[in-house]
Amino acid sequence: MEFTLLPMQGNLVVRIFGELDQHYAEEVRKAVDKEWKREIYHNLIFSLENLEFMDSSGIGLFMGRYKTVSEKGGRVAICGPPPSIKRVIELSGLLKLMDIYRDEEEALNKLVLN
Amino acid sequence: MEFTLLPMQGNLVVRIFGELDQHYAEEVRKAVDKEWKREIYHNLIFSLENLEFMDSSGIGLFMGRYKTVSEKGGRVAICGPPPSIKRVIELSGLLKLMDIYRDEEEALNKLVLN
Amino acid sequence: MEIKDYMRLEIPGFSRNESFARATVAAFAARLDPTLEEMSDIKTAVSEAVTNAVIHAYEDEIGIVFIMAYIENLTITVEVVDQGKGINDVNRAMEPFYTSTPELERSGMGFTIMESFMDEVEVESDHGEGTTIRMVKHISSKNKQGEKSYGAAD
Amino acid sequence: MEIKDYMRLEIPGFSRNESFARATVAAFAARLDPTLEEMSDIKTAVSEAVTNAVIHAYEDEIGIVFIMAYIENLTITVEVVDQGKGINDVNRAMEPFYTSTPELERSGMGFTIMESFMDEVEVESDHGEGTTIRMVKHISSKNKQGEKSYGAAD
Ligand SMILES: Nc1ncnc2c1ncn2[C@@H]1O[C@H](COP(=O)(O)OP(=O)(O)O)[C@@H](O)[C@H]1O
Ligand SMILES: Nc1ncnc2c1ncn2[C@@H]1O[C@H](COP(=O)(O)OP(=O)(O)O)[C@@H](O)[C@H]1O
Repeated sequence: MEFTLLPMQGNLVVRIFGELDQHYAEEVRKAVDKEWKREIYHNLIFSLENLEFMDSSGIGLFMGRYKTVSEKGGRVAICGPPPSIKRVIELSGLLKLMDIYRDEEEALNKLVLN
Repeated sequence: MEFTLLPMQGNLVVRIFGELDQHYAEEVRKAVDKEWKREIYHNLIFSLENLEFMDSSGIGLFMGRYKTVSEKGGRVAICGPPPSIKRVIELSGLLKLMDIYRDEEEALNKLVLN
Repeated sequence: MEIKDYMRLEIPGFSRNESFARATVAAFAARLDPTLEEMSDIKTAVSEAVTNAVIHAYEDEIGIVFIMAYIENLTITVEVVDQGKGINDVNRAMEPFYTSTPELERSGMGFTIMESFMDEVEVESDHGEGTTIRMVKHISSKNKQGEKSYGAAD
Repeated sequence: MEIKDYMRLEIPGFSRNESFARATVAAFAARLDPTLEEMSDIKTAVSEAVTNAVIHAYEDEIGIVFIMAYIENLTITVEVVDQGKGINDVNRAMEPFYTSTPELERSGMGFTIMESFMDEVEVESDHGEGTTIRMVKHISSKNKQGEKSYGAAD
């Protein structure tokens, strides 16, 4: 697992690569929370186009960030999950809390419009 | 593991792909021996450019075919082994019995010249 | 006596072994030539069960996790066994969104994922004696070519 | 008590399990971030030892093969254990080119490869009680980046 944090149009984009499980979710959580605390971002976008595996630890990660971000009036979006990961997300009811987009571009456009 | 048998300029070329161990060496042996029995080939060439793994079962396979082929005055050549497989071949002393070439083209040219 | 095709893996419950465990079961399952979707179902379910053993069964200590898999015809059965604290109320534990450790950011979806992605899930648990999760998955038979595809596993 | 990083795998000695066994040890060894060459040395040595258990220890029946691996610092130790017929004369067995089964087209190079590709090889064998092969490999320390590279293993 690897990940990168990118500021994009005032939002924080988190690109995650490889396999996301409980062991690695912790790493991502710490880094995202630290960056988010700078209070310079509007929304948070998880970009999963290069994620190859994810179990429910990813759900916990997204839900946990949803709490912090929505407290400040921001939104959380997910983009580009491959089919197997999309099924985990759908099952979890996460889509009641956040939107899912095809790719980063769509996510950035739609978040601005809303 | 997969393999293909190709007649080339009167020689039999055996291209082996993937991982060659004791489980699969047996399969290759049967197919090569059956084809060789047609008595229409001069030499036998093992083409290992796409082989990813080989243990001493490969050595046994090459040595066994050396016996059958040299009885009829033919030669056995090996071409294109990746570095890790080349080390197994060198260790086995096989190069006293057969030559090693960069690729199929070189093997075919040199075998014809000799 | 015919010997079944099986594997049994024992590992200490370090969280970095979660990926090793699911990769090993996947490499074993590869001989059934499952579709990409079936394979990812198995990996995800195994990851949930092994993660539960690592974080719930043993909490702060490192205990041993056993993973057994066996194949009969086109069916793979996977058992994940721990000797940890056990589950008091299995029915409640299996409810969607129930988690005893929200502070670890667990979503409570582990069992729900196992049940959705596998064809059968059974839980046996004794307080203080550990937990056994047994999961069964039937692999579709399209595309079978005997042993051929197994080589592609590694 | 500190728990070592280890794995223990049990499989029936079907020849198709040779590739599964070496792939599993390779996936475990990946956390040491070995070079490609070191990785292929380990895979080849494990393949030799497991193949010997499959074809020599149990001959025509299917016996059980145990594969244990553990890591200490940058050293991996692999043990391959069978409960088969044992080796009468270990010294002779380890000679290059010695094989008891030329009819199976064995080259007699198995032990020679294990000894060349690993840093230490020990053989314990009792007639009728089985054989244990213990192999040690030290991994070079260049290129270490902590845990990072482990994710690339699967
Ligand atoms: N192997 C186990 N040992 C002890 N308790 C467990 C085990 N597996 C699950 N549990 C309990 O069942 C609950 C629900 O599990 P699960 O659905 O996987 O969700 P989560 O892991 O997100 O909490 C856990 O929070 C835990 O209390
Ligand atoms: N696990 C084992 N159980 C019984 N005999 C063994 C075992 N491993 C090796 N041997 C004996 O040692 C000999 C040499 O082994 P090896 O060097 O691997 O060559 P090969 O496998 O090609 O015969 C074998 O032919 C066999 O007689």
